[in-house]
Amino acid sequence: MFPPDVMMAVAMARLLHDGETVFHGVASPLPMVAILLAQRLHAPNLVYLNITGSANPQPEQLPRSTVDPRLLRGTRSLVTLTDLFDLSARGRIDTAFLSGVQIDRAGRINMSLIPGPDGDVHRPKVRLPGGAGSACILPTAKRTLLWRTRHDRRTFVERVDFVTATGHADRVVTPLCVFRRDHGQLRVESIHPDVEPATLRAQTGFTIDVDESTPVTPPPSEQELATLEAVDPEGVRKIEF
Amino acid sequence: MFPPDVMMAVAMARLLHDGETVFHGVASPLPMVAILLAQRLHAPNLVYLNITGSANPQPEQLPRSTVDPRLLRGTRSLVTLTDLFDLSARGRIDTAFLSGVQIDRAGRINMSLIPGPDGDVHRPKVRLPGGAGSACILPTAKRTLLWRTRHDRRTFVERVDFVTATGHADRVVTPLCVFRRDHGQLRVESIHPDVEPATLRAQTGFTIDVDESTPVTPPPSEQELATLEAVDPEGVRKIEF
Amino acid sequence: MPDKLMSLAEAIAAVPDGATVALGGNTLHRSPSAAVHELIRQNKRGLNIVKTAGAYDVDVLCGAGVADRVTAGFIGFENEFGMAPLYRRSVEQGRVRALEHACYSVIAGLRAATQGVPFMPVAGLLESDVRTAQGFRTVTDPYSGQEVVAIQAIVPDVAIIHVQEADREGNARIYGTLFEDTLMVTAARRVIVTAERIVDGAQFAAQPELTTIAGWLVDAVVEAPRGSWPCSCAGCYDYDAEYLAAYHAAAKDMASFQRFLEEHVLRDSVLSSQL
Amino acid sequence: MPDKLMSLAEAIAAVPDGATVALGGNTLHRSPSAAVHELIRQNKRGLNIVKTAGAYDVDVLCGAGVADRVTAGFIGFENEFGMAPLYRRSVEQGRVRALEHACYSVIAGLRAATQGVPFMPVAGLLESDVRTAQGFRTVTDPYSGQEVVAIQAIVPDVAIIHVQEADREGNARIYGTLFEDTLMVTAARRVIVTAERIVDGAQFAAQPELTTIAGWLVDAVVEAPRGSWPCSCAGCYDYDAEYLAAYHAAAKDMASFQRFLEEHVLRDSVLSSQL
Repeated sequence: MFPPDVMMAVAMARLLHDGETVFHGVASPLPMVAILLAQRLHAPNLVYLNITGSANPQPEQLPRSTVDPRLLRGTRSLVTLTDLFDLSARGRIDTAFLSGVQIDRAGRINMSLIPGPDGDVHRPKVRLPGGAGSACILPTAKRTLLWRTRHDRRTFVERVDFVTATGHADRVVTPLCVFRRDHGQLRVESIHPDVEPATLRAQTGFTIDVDESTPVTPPPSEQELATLEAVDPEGVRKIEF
Repeated sequence: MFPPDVMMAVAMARLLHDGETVFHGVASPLPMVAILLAQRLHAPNLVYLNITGSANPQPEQLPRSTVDPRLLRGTRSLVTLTDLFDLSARGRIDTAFLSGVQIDRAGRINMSLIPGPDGDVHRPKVRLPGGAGSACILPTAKRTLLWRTRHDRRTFVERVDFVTATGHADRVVTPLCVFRRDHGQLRVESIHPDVEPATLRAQTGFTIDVDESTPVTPPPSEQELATLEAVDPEGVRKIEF
Repeated sequence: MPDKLMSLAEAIAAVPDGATVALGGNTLHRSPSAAVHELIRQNKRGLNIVKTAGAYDVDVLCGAGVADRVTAGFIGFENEFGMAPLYRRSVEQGRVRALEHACYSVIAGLRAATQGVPFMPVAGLLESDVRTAQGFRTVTDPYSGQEVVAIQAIVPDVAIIHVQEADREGNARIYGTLFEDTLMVTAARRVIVTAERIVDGAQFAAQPELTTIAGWLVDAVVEAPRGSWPCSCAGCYDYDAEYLAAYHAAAKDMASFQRFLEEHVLRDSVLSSQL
Repeated sequence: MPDKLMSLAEAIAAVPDGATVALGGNTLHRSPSAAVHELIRQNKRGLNIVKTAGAYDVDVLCGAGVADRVTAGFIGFENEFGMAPLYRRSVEQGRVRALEHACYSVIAGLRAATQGVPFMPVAGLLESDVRTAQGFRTVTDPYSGQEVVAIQAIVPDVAIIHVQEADREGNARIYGTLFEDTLMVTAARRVIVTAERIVDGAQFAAQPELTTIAGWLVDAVVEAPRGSWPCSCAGCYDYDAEYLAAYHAAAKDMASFQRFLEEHVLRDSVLSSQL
């Protein structure tokens, strides 16, 4: 069995296409690793943009914060966050990575809050960090790949308690499976190796179709594993778990 | 009698206050000279901004185009035209210099066109250069000083044929006089030395109050003349005439 | 241009209680932390903090009772440290109001202020509960009839920006990422620049293309070496992971947080101790 | 990133007739004149030229019959040379339509395009006849009820920018004033950069703060030494007053203008003659 950080990084990298413009924001070690991995594996012409404003950086050491100046190394240009949001707003980001504390069946995310009594959003029961750019990026980037390192019924819910963002969610990568959004609903595209369909059903807060005939996510290849080790030798991606 | 380029440069410089933020745009040799003159005479802390995006430049040689890179010399910062218009839009330009091919009694300017038959503005009789920034600056800068090197009845009209811009015109400096806008009307504030009131009346296309009791613009002082010579030894200002 | 160099205490003294204060930097990077600490030492109250993505700066201002509103898209310490403990608790207990934005709508509000217009249309956001929770209105495009979200101008009373280099007139160079700092400078009524180094302005004149902030937009310049600490400052120092871990541990309850504040912020010696 | 270096002819071949084309620079300075000449040589038709303040570039495109619309705030050669003769005559004779803007409303339209919104509110302009002549509509601020002018997005099909230095990926440095060039780059669907010098991209990586245009926004890079001539290029050369005076003299009638075009623009050798 492959550790979830490996499985997720590889599954996320595989979803990226050569030549695309791909963006990630704050608190995104797995997307950072997945993008660098894809660039080395099958997407050498992918344009990697991130919230530091660098393009195709070649970090010497991967940062633990994805707004870190380490992500500037090797870039030939710098832009602001404003420039990146503008890029998304005018439909020029092919793929964005976003996450959610809650993700629902419709691919909507909640990064904001769990409301207080009587649905009070101004005095919430739980204040979450906030969606950062997601409320503007999810509806404007051509597609968004969601990822979440926790797969349980509190995370994958029928309806999010607060819609921080909704839009062009395309896939959701978790430690257990890859969801694909199809006709506005998340469906299991592939289940990771060694995950039981019953486990996946039990851990998901909305009804899913999954059984022995569900495709299995191909296990990481030797080349993927070796490249991942080369890209992220310190295992920075593991701080997400 | 002082040449009009001298009289105008000096009169314009006198209108500037120490500590103000002052802006000029394209095709503005006289404002350029007047601002540099005021900085040396009585306004050392004036912030001189221009369309090249420089601040307090110290040109080695005055350019004949006021968008020229010569106006960058000595600046410690560069901004775009966008930044300058934004500055005006949010009310942070104290004084702007603008001109008009026609200027009317209300201090409105026409830099755009003389309409064709039946007032056709799309197929004009005369196509003028256009107002550049004036339609946005005249209403938003705290005050605008207008200048015009020609003072005749075709220039100073009762009503402009096309209102390129209207707004906070404060003074108009011409080869014959200084107008001040007061209760929305241009009035003669001072008549230049050796100009006859009758000449001024005859050359102005709207009714003005001017007679022997009208204040005379103080003639340039020795210091003003010497400083003007130091600031603009080549007489670049004269290309406006 | 006049000399704007002054002490940190003097610059921060001009920030009134109740002010809307924009802070430069992003999450753990190039925050104006020295100025933030001085806001705490001067016992400011009722500030509305504007930032796209904040971390330590916003959190400690919430914990110290300085901020009572936070206008931001994200407040958190990213993956290494996690949630912003005092921001979270202050909002949940009703001491701080989270005026939650998308980062891009903070930008839109600052743009409206910069451009002297009352509102800024912004793409996206239409179907987000952030919009309804904050009462963001919509406007109809007069050409196409399309409905767009309109963000009201955000005019900070003060923007505080930490930079690597400044001269005494306020011209400043930021190396590395700018984040939204230049937009905050143009949107704000008053601008305070804190700088790792005060340099001779002739250096700026030699290469004005590198000047990030024009001095004529700046009101106060403060020499503040290590002025982002415990956050990073590109080219100068990394964030202080040990301090931030200790901060998180101390933030578990208010008594230990107060002791932490006493030791690391309220004591006069804090700045010099970091030199 | 892919190598985007190509010949001027190849880059300009991708500009379709009828396109909206934004030109960088301002009046007599850093115009993409080599590209403008190539538009004429390739006999483009029906272009809508977008610029805040244009001079030779817009005028010669009007005279050569390439432009039939001009979206700009000012077209003139400033004081030394005066009016733009062919722009003026073309508009007066109905061959070119002047879509007169304020410079700032051109900026507003480019901003709307950059930000992916259908319109941009802009301060001022309300009482200008420019507004009514061009049918600029207004919008009501949904918060205060204030009426503001709304400028429709201006989305250039192509932006052509002349710079001092570029690498083969399209990263570019502009020395001196940027004018509206970076805004044109973000607003446009396609970006052509012409450069005095093609330099090694490693230079850009060494100091990315100096990169004015990010290569990932650029589609084509052309080496064009003296590519602004007869306009100036900061740090490289002044505008060519003698040529511009001759141009003005030739522009007095269409026959002499055609001969001038033949001699200075249509002949293949024009670029090499300027090296």
